[in-house]
Amino acid sequence: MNILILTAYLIASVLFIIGIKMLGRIKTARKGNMWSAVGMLIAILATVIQIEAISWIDIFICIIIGSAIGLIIAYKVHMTKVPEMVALFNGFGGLASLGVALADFWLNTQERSIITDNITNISVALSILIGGVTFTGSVVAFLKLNGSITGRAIVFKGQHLINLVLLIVAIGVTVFALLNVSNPAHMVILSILALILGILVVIPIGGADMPVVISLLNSYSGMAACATGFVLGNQVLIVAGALVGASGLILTQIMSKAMNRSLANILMGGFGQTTGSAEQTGASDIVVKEVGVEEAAQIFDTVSSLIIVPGYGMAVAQAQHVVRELGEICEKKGVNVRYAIHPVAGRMPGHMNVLLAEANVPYDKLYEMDAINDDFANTDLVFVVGANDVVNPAAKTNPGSPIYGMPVLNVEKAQTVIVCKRSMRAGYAGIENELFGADNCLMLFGDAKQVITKLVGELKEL
Amino acid sequence: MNILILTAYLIASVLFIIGIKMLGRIKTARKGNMWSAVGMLIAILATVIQIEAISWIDIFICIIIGSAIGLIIAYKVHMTKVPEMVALFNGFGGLASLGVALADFWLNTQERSIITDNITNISVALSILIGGVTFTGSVVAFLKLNGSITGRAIVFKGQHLINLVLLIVAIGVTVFALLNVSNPAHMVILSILALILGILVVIPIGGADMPVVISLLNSYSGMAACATGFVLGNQVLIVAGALVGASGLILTQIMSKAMNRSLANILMGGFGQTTGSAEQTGASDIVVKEVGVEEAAQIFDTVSSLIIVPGYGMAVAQAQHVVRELGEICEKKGVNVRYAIHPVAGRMPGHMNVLLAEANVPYDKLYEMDAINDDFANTDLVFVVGANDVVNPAAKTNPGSPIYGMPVLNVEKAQTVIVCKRSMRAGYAGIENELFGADNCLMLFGDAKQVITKLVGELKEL
Amino acid sequence: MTGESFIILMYVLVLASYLGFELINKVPPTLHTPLMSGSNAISGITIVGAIISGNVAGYASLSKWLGMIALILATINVVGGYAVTDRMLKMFKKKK
Amino acid sequence: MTGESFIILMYVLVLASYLGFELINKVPPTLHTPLMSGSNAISGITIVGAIISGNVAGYASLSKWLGMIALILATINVVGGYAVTDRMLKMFKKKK
Amino acid sequence: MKVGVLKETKERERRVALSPDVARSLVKKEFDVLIESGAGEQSGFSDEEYTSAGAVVSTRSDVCNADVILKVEAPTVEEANLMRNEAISISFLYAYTRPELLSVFNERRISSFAMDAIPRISRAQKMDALSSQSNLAGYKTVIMGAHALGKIFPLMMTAAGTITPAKVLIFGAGVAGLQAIATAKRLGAMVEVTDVRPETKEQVESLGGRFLVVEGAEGVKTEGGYAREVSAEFLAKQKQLIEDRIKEADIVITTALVIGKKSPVLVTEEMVKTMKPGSVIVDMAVESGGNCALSELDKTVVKHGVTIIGESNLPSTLPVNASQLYATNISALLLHLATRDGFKWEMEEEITRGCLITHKGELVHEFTKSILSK
Amino acid sequence: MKVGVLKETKERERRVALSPDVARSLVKKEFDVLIESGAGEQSGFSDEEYTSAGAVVSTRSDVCNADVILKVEAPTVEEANLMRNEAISISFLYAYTRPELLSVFNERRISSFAMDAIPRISRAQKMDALSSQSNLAGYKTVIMGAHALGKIFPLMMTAAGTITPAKVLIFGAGVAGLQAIATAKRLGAMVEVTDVRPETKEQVESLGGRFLVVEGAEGVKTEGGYAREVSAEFLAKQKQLIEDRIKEADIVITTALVIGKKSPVLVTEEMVKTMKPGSVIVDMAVESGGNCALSELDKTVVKHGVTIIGESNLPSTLPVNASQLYATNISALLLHLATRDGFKWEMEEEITRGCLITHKGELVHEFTKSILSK
Ligand SMILES: NC(=O)c1ccc[n+]([C@@H]2O[C@H](COP(=O)([O-])OP(=O)(O)OC[C@H]3O[C@@H](n4cnc5c(N)ncnc54)[C@H](OP(=O)(O)O)[C@@H]3O)[C@@H](O)[C@H]2O)c1
Ligand SMILES: NC(=O)c1ccc[n+]([C@@H]2O[C@H](COP(=O)([O-])OP(=O)(O)OC[C@H]3O[C@@H](n4cnc5c(N)ncnc54)[C@H](OP(=O)(O)O)[C@@H]3O)[C@@H](O)[C@H]2O)c1
Ligand SMILES: NC(=O)c1ccc[n+]([C@@H]2O[C@H](COP(=O)([O-])OP(=O)(O)OC[C@H]3O[C@@H](n4cnc5c(N)ncnc54)[C@H](O)[C@@H]3O)[C@@H](O)[C@H]2O)c1
Ligand SMILES: NC(=O)c1ccc[n+]([C@@H]2O[C@H](COP(=O)([O-])OP(=O)(O)OC[C@H]3O[C@@H](n4cnc5c(N)ncnc54)[C@H](O)[C@@H]3O)[C@@H](O)[C@H]2O)c1
Repeated sequence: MNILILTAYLIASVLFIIGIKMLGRIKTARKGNMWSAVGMLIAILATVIQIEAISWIDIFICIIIGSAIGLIIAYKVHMTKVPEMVALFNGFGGLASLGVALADFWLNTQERSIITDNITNISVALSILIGGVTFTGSVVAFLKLNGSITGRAIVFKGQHLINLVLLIVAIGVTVFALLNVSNPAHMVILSILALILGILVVIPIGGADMPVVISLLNSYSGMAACATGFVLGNQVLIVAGALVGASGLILTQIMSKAMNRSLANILMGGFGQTTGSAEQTGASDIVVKEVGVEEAAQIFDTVSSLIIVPGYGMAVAQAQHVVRELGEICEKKGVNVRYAIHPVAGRMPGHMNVLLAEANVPYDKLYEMDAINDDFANTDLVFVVGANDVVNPAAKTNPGSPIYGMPVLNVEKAQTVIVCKRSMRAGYAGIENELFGADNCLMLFGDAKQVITKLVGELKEL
Repeated sequence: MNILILTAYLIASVLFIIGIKMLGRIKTARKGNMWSAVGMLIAILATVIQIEAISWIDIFICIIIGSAIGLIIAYKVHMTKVPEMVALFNGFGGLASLGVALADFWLNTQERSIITDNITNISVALSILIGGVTFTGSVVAFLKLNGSITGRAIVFKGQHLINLVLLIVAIGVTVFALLNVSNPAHMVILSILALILGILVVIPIGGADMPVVISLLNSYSGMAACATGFVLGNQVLIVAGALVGASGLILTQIMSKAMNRSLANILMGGFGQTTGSAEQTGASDIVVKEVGVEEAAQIFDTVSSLIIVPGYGMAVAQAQHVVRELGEICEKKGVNVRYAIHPVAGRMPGHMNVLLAEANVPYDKLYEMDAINDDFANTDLVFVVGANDVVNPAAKTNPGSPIYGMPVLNVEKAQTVIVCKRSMRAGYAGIENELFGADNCLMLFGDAKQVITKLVGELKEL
Repeated sequence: MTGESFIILMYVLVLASYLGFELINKVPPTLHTPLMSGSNAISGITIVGAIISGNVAGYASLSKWLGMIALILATINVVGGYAVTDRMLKMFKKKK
Repeated sequence: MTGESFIILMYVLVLASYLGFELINKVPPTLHTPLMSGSNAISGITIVGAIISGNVAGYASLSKWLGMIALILATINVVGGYAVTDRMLKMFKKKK
Repeated sequence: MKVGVLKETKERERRVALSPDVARSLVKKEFDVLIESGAGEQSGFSDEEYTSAGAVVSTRSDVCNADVILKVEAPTVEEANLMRNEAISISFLYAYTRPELLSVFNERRISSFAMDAIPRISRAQKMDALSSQSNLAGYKTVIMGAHALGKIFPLMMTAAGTITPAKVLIFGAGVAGLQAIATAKRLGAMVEVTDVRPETKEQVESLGGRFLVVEGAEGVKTEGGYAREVSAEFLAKQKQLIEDRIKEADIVITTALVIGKKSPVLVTEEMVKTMKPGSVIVDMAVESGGNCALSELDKTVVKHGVTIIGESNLPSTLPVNASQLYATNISALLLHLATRDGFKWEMEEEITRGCLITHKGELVHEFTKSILSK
Repeated sequence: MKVGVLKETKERERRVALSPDVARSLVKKEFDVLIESGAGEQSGFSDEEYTSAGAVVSTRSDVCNADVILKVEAPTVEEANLMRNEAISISFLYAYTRPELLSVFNERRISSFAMDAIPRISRAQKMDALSSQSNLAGYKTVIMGAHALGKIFPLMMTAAGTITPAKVLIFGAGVAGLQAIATAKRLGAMVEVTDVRPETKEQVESLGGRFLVVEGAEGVKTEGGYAREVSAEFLAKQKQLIEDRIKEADIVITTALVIGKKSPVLVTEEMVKTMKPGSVIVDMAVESGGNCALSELDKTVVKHGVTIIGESNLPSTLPVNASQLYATNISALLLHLATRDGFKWEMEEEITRGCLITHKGELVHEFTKSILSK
């Protein structure tokens, strides 16, 4: 191979690294995606100039068809359907890996009758296996999210046993294939096995866990690409594939942690029902999204307006000093910080005022409910510190609720709400709060003082 | 090369990666060092089994001599001399790289008369250049720290120009060497140039900046090893060398940031004197020792008793909240934290009490002067926050002083005193304070609120 | 493939994987999907393999057709992947 | 060395360097010296090169002598480096 | 609908039922607001302010003729007799203490709502005058105590020696008690608190007070947030604990009320004798008998060297704020019960049911009935 | 040496010159301490406590016979006549206001030291009774103001509406002024401060107060920490600024003293008229003429709807702490001037020179001389 081409691949690899790194931080994510796309372009160009003239047209036609389909899907799809689109794209990637490996194998063994070495053959088998699982797995995930098949976990007895048997068979077939390279049937059988396995593995996982599954399958497709790289002896495939494989695994880990599930738990299937966070939520059956301190810090770092809503929990935790500190740091970062004081927050009139005055929060940052309630809609982030009843939308929407008719803060109107409390336990009024399950609401569990102290630490580093 | 050996090298590489990663965290550092040592052992064994029987004895003798010397130095050296030892070891590493490259070059061009390719030759030249600079640079650093040559920056006119010229000459020589591979003189000349350059580059840097320089030279020695890896086509050298090169650079960056200096600044030389803070100290001719926030944090981290002495400066800076936070963090680390309140600290009776009460410092942590004045002698660390007159020993020792006869806090009796104030300006009484020049006193300059906020941040990370 | 060149590729694999682990540590939940989508696009690098596989003369060979199908799929993955990621990320622009 | 194997080595170099950058981000000041010392020991990996260089028959050749000197120096660096790092780190056991 | 506001006639009462601001908001909602001349004077509201708010300043008899009469204190029998038949009266009533007034109401078919009987449910918080007034009272107890004490509150380390912080002992962590804690803490005192309801521990601590835990005793029944019944065992153990702590106290503030009953005596004469000379007791419960055995209604007395303050109407010493808040409370209730066209009389609705005392010539309030029938 | 402590006779004076604790420390140093029976009663110190501290409780005439007579207030002429010839008197004197007393002292060759004339140098801080007493006074002004005000200090957002914080305007950021700032801030008020000495800005801000800067005017002379002379231009500009701010204030506290002169009138009748009805003025300078034109000595009056408190002896309202601190101050001075065997009479020593007023039948204090000779 030409040294220039190899260098181009090297550059592409570096761009992928940079791209992934930048994708992990809100401020740089878009640029990161762009850099990685540039890397891809370089890799494609470097490849295209190698191809023989005779195939030019074929290849360009394929690329144009693929691009057109890709673009149409990408721009037509409704924003809410993005996760299933990602699943589908990912499946295509897996299938492509399978295809490439099979094509290379066929070319060598059948068309050119070369006896390929074992390293290559193992790589082919891995490509096929991982690529196939990725493909059908992703398609099932797509269909589940899409609603075409039920999002519920489809569980039957002996499921894990069947999967295990299938896997053993696949390994057996691979061994046969290695021993008998000239017979292409083994690889074809392996392909079919892989496709079946993909379906069976994802079917028992519930719809709520699909994002984690997709992330895992994404990691798989990286591994498939990596295996394909070994098939072709191509470093850029190895680097890119390995990057995606590894970072995908970590991401999967992070995501399942954010859902308070262990990865193993998810993969064993049968979970992923909406009862996911049952133990956390106590008796509640509201499904919440949890957020870690680090991630929360990143969110704080991107907003330009912040309203802090203190409640009785701030008083219990004696978190007023750290809350002030948090506010000050955000202000230093140019954020417009205000405090919304609900008239009955806490356990005595003026409870929040006493504490915030003690912590030296200037009076002019404190807004009474009526003065600020219309501003939530224009606010990037609301941080609810140990408040519960006073931000419960049931007071407005649920005439059966004991707090119906009490004026409450419209925090749910903000772009994002982060709620800091220790658990899903109720507040003074003893009722559930649907805010916590809202789409734009993230729960930051823990004692307010401890958690916010950490948050402040993280924010200082950003 | 045998595939097993290559695999061994790969394992060694991974162990180095793990080792460096673990070395960056206090809890894992020792294990990290061990893992990296295991990696080294594996790499050495994998190499030794390749050598021909005829050289066994030579090589073992060399290894035994080297090990003996290394161990003796490592265990004999006094702990306070560790930095210079590291410098010396590092220099040896650099010289070894130079030696290996030169040996390989000599072997090929002179003894075997092979015409080596340009990539190899460039690698040899880089090895020599970097290795040579590392060696003499490290030796100079060693001698400076050792006191064998003056720690002061040795500066003369046109220094940077000379270095530049030398570098250009070195590049020229390299080009000649490439054009004329069979003539070894060029490489020898290059070696000499490199050795001279190493001396000249480090000589103008002051003793106080030496740790940063050593870290940079350490990074260089990694690069030299990396270049040697290219000379020999050996991946483990490349990986290990690149790791050290890159992480060393980052570490250098971190260290120079911790000293509040830019790396460029340090490398330009002429700095690193102890007069660094001359402009800081205003008109006073008391010679003080300055301490940075990070170093201060380290000191806080090691003590088991702390007395905080607040003064009017804490009030001006409104630092009472961060001071409390500092106290709390130290307490969490098991430190016995108390506050010594001088009866006239501040500008009104009870000034400190008002502020500390506002910040929620519990009353039972506050000690009046008479109750705590005898305890300073048994205290590891006193932190004076914006106090001046009330800790001025002149009140006890200098009958001519306007504050003579005023009772003051005996802070100077403590093991270490850190004083936080903005400058060397005097306090209310308008007089100098000899405490600041005391042997056990370190000045932490800056606005109390800002500085202590940083200090708290640092302490949280330790 | 020789054992030696395999090992060197293994170096690349190992280093890249380790790097992959190190690159991602703290990701805010808002970025979970974009990051997944963006790295999915990168995994479309198989497109390079697909181009090479499609680079066979004659439409008779199965490998060519397999390669061409793989190429279309990989292209969809790459182009669609980058485009949809970008669409998502566009919505995060820090409002000022 | 061929261009191709050079490029592959470059892959290794680039990936390892990037990894080096990523591995170190926050180091408490107490660890600055040990980390420096520990990674200095790793840079003693030239010992591998030195062994190879010393692996030449006959004491007449300059390259052998150079290699052997290099080997002694590299060994000092490696052994001394690891030992002194360990000594330093031993002292960090937190006093309670 | 005509809404009349009478000037308060009770001695030491400086509040008024509507502030000009709130009057304005009622006028906007098309109520006719009549106010007796001079009603707001003591709260710093002049007749002009009311006029410019759209209210009509009138004579007493005109105001009495309104459809709804708003007051702070319960109307006197004379005032009730001045009202129209079937008029509506809203004010504090403490109906179970005023059987004669109720019979006048019933005779004249006057409907009366008691501000003190509004149920303590979430959506009634805006009308909860008990809370709003106790809150102010809690603040004022501390200021009064600080004023009467011959010492300062905060710790102070000065050149002339160290002044130790004052010790404040508070009985009852209800609304007033909590505000007293907050205020005393602000001034730098060390605060200890005792209460029969265990859940107040957390609340006390959330304000920096120290809660005196009565160990190993149970038996507090609460209803709607009020303490109703306390077991004898608990009280005995509590007393023991108090005897211990009260010797140290510089200021004792008692806020323990048990609704509809005589207040419990928590500070006995023996305890007062053990207190330091010069210390101060502020008894907030003095009107319902007093938590301190020696307190005298509306008097400040010195007994056994201890100053005992028995101010019954603490909110009235902060008339500006007290009237503001009370006005908001009473108008929230009015707007809940009525539109400008008249009252809704939703007899099953919780708040109406909770605070309607007499209606159509009958005593309809269950709790009042149960107490009066005893 | 016999040290005698007289019971204070002035009306409203509740302090005593020695506390039992300090008496004990003098007894330990082998002074004979005589104390008039009942002297400490008002400060909460009983005769028994003094006895057990080693002091001798005696009659007035016995005490007057001591070598040194300690008092808080200046001795009356009668008291001076009861003293021995060549006795030594230590107390507050404000000698320039008491020429007759000085002549009695000189007739009887009594040496007198004035606590109010101790130089404000670092090592004299322990004796600085002006500081220790002003400090307490500063605290009490705020408590008195809060007690008299019909509003609360802190901001409070409650279900019944928001109570805005009280605004406190303080004149003079000396010792008392600073403590007033601290206390008002603690209670949650918004505090604005004006002073003629520019260096006080930083001090005010260090306590969370807002300093009203008089722009573009200079001309304040200070001497030993006291404001001596202020330019007319400055005062004019200051007045303008004040006129603006005082309309908003709920409480005005004035602490501006200029030593040896009538206090400057900072709050004129016109200003009082512009203040909100119900607001409160506490005039700390009332004894030396008052910073407020309408304040009356030792009276609380309501003028133009504003309550004006003119308590002259604020420390005396906190007798426990005030006596403690004063006792420490006076004993520090005594121990500085004398051993148990007698006085040192180091006439060139700064503190002695600063506070010795009459000696051997002569007025020796320069500053007093200069004022009296005018
Ligand atoms: N202001 C008044 O005058 C007054 C008087 C009486 C009653 N109320 C009532 O009190 C309620 C006040 O509402 P609110 O929202 O302030 O309080 P809330 O509804 O009682 O909720 C407080 C929340 O704080 C959380 N929390 C407790 N300790 C915490 C800690 N250490 N760290 C973090 N979170 C903590 C609790 O959740 P976790 O347990 O999960 O942490 C709880 O859900 C209203 O219902 C009001 O009617 C008010
Ligand atoms: N307590 C009383 O009643 C009273 C009354 C009047 C006078 N005094 C006198 O005041 C003095 C009190 O002693 P002290 O030790 O408390 O105060 P001090 O001697 O006045 O010293 C305060 C120190 O704080 C530093 N500082 C100021 N602002 C700062 C900031 N933002 N951050 C960090 N440091 C800052 C200043 O140094 P930089 O400028 O270098 O930062 C200054 O040297 C005594 O001399 C006492 O006699 C006391
Ligand atoms: N949800 C709402 O809208 C709302 C509004 C206001 C108050 N509340 C609740 O109602 C509670 C009662 O408030 P309140 O101020 O009217 O109470 P209160 O005036 O009836 O009693 C004051 C306090 O005294 C305590 N007490 C009674 N006997 C005692 C004894 N023997 N020793 C010590 N303490 C004793 C009571 O427990 C109570 O805490 C509040 O604590 C609050 O939680 C609820
Ligand atoms: N070094 C020491 O030992 C020591 C001890 C105590 C006090 N001091 C200093 O002495 C200073 C004076 O203390 P003090 O309390 O006795 O002062 P003071 O009672 O004499 O005066 C009170 C304040 O009023 C101010 N003032 C005068 N005229 C004014 C006007 N027209 N408008 C506004 N303000 C006016 C003065 O500047 C002073 O700040 C203190 O601020 C302190 O710094 C020093």
